[in-house]
Amino acid sequence: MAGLELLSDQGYRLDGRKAPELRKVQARMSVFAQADGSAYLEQGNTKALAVVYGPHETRGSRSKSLHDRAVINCQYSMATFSTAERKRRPHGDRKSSEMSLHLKQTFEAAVLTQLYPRSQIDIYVKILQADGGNYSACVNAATLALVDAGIPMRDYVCACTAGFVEETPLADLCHVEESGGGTSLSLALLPRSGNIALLQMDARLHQDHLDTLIEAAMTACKGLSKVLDSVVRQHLKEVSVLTRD
Amino acid sequence: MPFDTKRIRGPEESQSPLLFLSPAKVPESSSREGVRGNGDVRPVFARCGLISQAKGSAYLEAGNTKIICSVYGPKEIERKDETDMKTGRLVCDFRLAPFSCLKRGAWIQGSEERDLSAALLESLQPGVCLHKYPRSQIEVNVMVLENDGSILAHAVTCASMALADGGIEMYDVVLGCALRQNGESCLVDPSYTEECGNWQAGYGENQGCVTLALLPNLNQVSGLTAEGDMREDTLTDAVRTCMDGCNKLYPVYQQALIRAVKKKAPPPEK
Amino acid sequence: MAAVHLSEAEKVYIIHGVRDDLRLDGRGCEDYRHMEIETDVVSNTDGSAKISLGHTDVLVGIKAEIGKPKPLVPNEGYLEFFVDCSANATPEFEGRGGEDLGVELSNTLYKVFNNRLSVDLRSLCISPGEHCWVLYVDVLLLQCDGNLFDAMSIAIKAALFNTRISKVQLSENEEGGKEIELSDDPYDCMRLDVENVPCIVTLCKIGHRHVVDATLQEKACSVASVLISVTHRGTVTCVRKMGKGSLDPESIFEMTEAGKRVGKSLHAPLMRLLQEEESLGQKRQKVGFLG
Amino acid sequence: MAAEMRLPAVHKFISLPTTSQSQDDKQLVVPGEVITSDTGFMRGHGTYMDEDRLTASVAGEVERVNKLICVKPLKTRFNGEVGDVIVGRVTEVQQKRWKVESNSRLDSVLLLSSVNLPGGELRRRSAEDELAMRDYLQEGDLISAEVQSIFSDGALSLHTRSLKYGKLGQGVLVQVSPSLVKRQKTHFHNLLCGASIILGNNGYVWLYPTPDQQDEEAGGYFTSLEPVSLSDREVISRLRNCLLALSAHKVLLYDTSVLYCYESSLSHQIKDILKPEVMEEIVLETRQRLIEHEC
Amino acid sequence: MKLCVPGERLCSTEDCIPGTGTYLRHGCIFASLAGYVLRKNEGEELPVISVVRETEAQLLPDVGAIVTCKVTSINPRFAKVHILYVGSTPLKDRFRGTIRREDVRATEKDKVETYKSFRPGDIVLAKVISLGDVQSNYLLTTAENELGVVVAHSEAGAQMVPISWNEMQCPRTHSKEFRKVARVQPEYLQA
Repeated sequence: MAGLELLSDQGYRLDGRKAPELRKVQARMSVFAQADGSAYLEQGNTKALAVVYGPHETRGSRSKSLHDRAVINCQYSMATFSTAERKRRPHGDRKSSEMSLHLKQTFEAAVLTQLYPRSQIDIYVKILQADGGNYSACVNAATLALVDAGIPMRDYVCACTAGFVEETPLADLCHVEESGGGTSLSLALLPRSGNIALLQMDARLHQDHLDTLIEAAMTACKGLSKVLDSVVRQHLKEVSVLTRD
Repeated sequence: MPFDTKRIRGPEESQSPLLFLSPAKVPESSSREGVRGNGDVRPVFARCGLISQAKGSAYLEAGNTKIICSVYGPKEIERKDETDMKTGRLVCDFRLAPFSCLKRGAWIQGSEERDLSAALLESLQPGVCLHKYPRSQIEVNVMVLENDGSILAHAVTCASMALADGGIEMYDVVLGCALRQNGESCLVDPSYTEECGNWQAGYGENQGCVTLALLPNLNQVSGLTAEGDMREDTLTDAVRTCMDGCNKLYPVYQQALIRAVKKKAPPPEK
Repeated sequence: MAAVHLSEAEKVYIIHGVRDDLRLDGRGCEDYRHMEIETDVVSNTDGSAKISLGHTDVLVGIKAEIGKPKPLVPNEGYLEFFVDCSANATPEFEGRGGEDLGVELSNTLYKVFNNRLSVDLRSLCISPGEHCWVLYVDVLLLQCDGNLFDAMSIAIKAALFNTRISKVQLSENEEGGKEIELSDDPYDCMRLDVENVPCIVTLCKIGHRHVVDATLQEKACSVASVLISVTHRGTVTCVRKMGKGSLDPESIFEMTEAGKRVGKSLHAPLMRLLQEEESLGQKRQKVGFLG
Repeated sequence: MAAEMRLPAVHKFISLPTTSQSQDDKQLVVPGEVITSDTGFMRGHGTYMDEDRLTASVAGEVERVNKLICVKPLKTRFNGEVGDVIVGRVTEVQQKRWKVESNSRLDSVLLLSSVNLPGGELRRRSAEDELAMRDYLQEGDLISAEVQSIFSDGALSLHTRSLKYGKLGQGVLVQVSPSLVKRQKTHFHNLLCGASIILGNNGYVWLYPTPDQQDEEAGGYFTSLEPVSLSDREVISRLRNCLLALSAHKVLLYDTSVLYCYESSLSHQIKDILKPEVMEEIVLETRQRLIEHEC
Repeated sequence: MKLCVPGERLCSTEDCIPGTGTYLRHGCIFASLAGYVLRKNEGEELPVISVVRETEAQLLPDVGAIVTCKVTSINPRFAKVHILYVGSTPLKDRFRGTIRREDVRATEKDKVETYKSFRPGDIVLAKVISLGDVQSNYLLTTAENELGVVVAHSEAGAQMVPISWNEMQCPRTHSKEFRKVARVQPEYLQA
């Protein structure tokens, strides 16, 4: 991929975006009727579908339930046709279980679980099309699904990826930029309070670039939270105008 | 991976010699060379009660197709759910011995065998009085020793014989019969070559296989699978022929079971 | 399917309703629920389709890859089916929960398409014995409210209609091995003839009558059901009796006849809808999940 | 034989000529948004304290009842209060109690001691009762009950000790979001159109043919299994589809709104009510009549 | 003696009453087992027809059956047992049962201590009172005189002799141990 020039000298990326620019985000809440909460989100070409069941009694072994708060149970899976190379199994490989663990940790920080002792909240996310930033698309879709299910949360959880090419931080990487060998940092943020729910980075980066990269990711997340906010308010206005006593 | 010098490794990509065999010609006139008519079932040999540890067992030979079946239970179930409280549960396991077909199979159960187990379960379930065995589970294990065609049909007959031999209460015996449709003529109880023959390559109309499981006394169909490409009227005729095929098997079934009961114990005094 | 518990009284109510040809939602015994179909929903597949039949949502993606033909039939490509019962449909499918249903569904699909006439497999062959196209048909179950087979088969037919396989040239390279080049013009592609692709009709026996397109609740009161896949010419490609109970031969003949009639009448409106969607071309406003 | 297929259309939300007065006073909040920062208010459902700032934890409408502030989300599980009428389904039979699924956070509990035993007389629960529990109520049975108390972890304890509660017989169950069911004095209604309805606070709505003789209440454990007449069945199916239409368009459910929707759906066939465009038309018509009825 | 196979029509309901190994359908009696057809008339005008196989007729412990079981573990609230025999027929497979504290004896139900009634390894006669539910196993009771411990071994290992309804004595060390002893029926007392 060395030949591919991720950042042209005029500062444009491969898909014509500027460095800090986000991809086009489209979303819709309550897509399915049978689930407690559901949402569909497109971030550029990455398409994610999130469904929430619960809070409900913990099925299966009683041992899993906690006496003082709800257990958050996540499953991340990718459709077999989501990537260019067909995947043999949707989930169950190491990467999906790692991603499920990340989602679980992210939402344990945001959801007010102590309100629902001994119960369980299931969050299932499906990637219909993968074009980089899978983790961030999942987190944003799951946030919308949780809001749709009426589950109390401290704040939105917005997630975004950031990369570092030729001394300039890039926001919201697509697949080509992510697999281009450069660093890619994914950050899950609670925008209003500025608390970081999860920070994960792979590949090597010089120590003093780290702050600029995190800064870029934070601003990208704040931008994303505005988009999510507008989607939720639009859904609320659209729906609540109908319910009037 | 250290290279294993001791074992002589064959070529990476080897093909089985069967490929180069000229495909056995399905008799074009599709009438069997006088050995048995199109509508005749192969001669069946059946024996019950030959596995001592099993509750019930049966061995059945139809032509070269050899099947053995054993029944265990009723046993206690570990993982219970509410439906098990009222009725018992039937568990079927269908295995082809690796040496049973031309091409050596694997020991682990393939998806095709799992499909056959499901079909066997669906055929046997209507015949067994499961409500008499609440909270318990009856296991049926079928092993095909040699596959010479219509294994599912004969497995159903063999399994229901083993159940009856095991003293499990049943509404009726379950008999199985298969049929291969080749154009306008149909071959009952097809052998392995007739079963797949050149059907894969054949582009003619009305090519297909039908397998049927029947409760003869209650005249109820408990299992039906059909594949291939057939007109709807051909299909209904095929189902009717299969039912006659099943009824032909009933005397053999009855005689085998009665022999086993007699062998097990003398008639109770009055 | 997802487990639905019903009380005895509700089952009796449903059974009597079917006897009077008036089901819970007012449908007759041979009516389908409201059906919405859309193709080309996922972009990095060669063909895709989404169907929502009542509350049952299925998404089918087809990817064509070059593979080796099967040794027994060297001059034909083949289809591979995979059904993913995702946890989205019900929490029971989480982890390995949905696997055995997925295997059962894909086995049945193999049976339905395991005949020579549905898809012209010989057109998928590139060079006999060496290279051929393999169509990976991946079915994703998103929401489950009964009648999965019918929804899947209609979605597969729509996805096959929508599939575009780019044309391939064969050229000799220096050492005499065959060299495959894909044509670079994205619009120069091969379309599949889906005229003969069968549609599955599942008839559930409730009481003394049979019902088409049964919801999960209706399926809970049915003893046995017959699955029959029918092409537009009315030929039957696969029949399977499913369920715990048994059926008397008369009702089996009745159900296969009804299945053929209903199956045959599914094809015309579906093909009309696909042609109409095709004719809209770019003007068509893509809806997908954003509708 | 009808198999009518369509291309999906984008559902534009039906904006209504709402009276201006009711539009502005509603404050819509999203999770994390600060509602008020003075400490005089009491914290209700759907909010949490963030360093003495009252912030919303769910997205919905702010409701101020003199000192109490709470946020009512649109879709949520059922938060039961004592006295609520609910419809539930028995999921498990355990020692001396039944577990009941009631669309709430935890499965509700119906103790053997809080039901009327057949014969109605009050007596100590004997060992036979314990063993014969499955004869009274078994898995899958539907019951109507009232919330008696709430356990420490939020699970509801139910009772059916009045003749109007108990095991439900033939009929149809419709599940809607609990926040769509309006709280009223009585949730049992015999609608004029010829069917009866139980609007459970937990979003489970039960439609059943009006029992002809009034005294045969649902209190006992006997459920009649003879066939319901076709006319009653048509009324119940039409009502079911109307309920689905109302809940799809988020209209509050109470006896008058259901009746209006039933009347405005008479012009359509029962099975056509579920078509998106027919649903919109019926709900629009119902809302008009509700607005005129109100002012 | 006539032999039959499951599903065979034996007779119609007018001329006999269905016994074990048969079932009723559309007014006719069908055989549900493979075995000998037996017609016994027990007083009423219609003979009882049943199909008898030589082996055990009873395959499962059902409510009301007297079972012989071996105590596997005890705790203050109940004793866990493995059911070995139903009536006189041995069970090939392991069935687990539970005797709750309040089902050990009929008198002073609340003053019962399980370790004074059973010890692991004892052979106990009990009666099945319920099939239990999803979590629990078969519920058994020993609340009758002829139910309770039949065979018990003392700490010294010798087989103890029952001396009263709640005590047994070791022949070798003469030490007494508490058990809920079954008053053994005369006909079981061979030699």
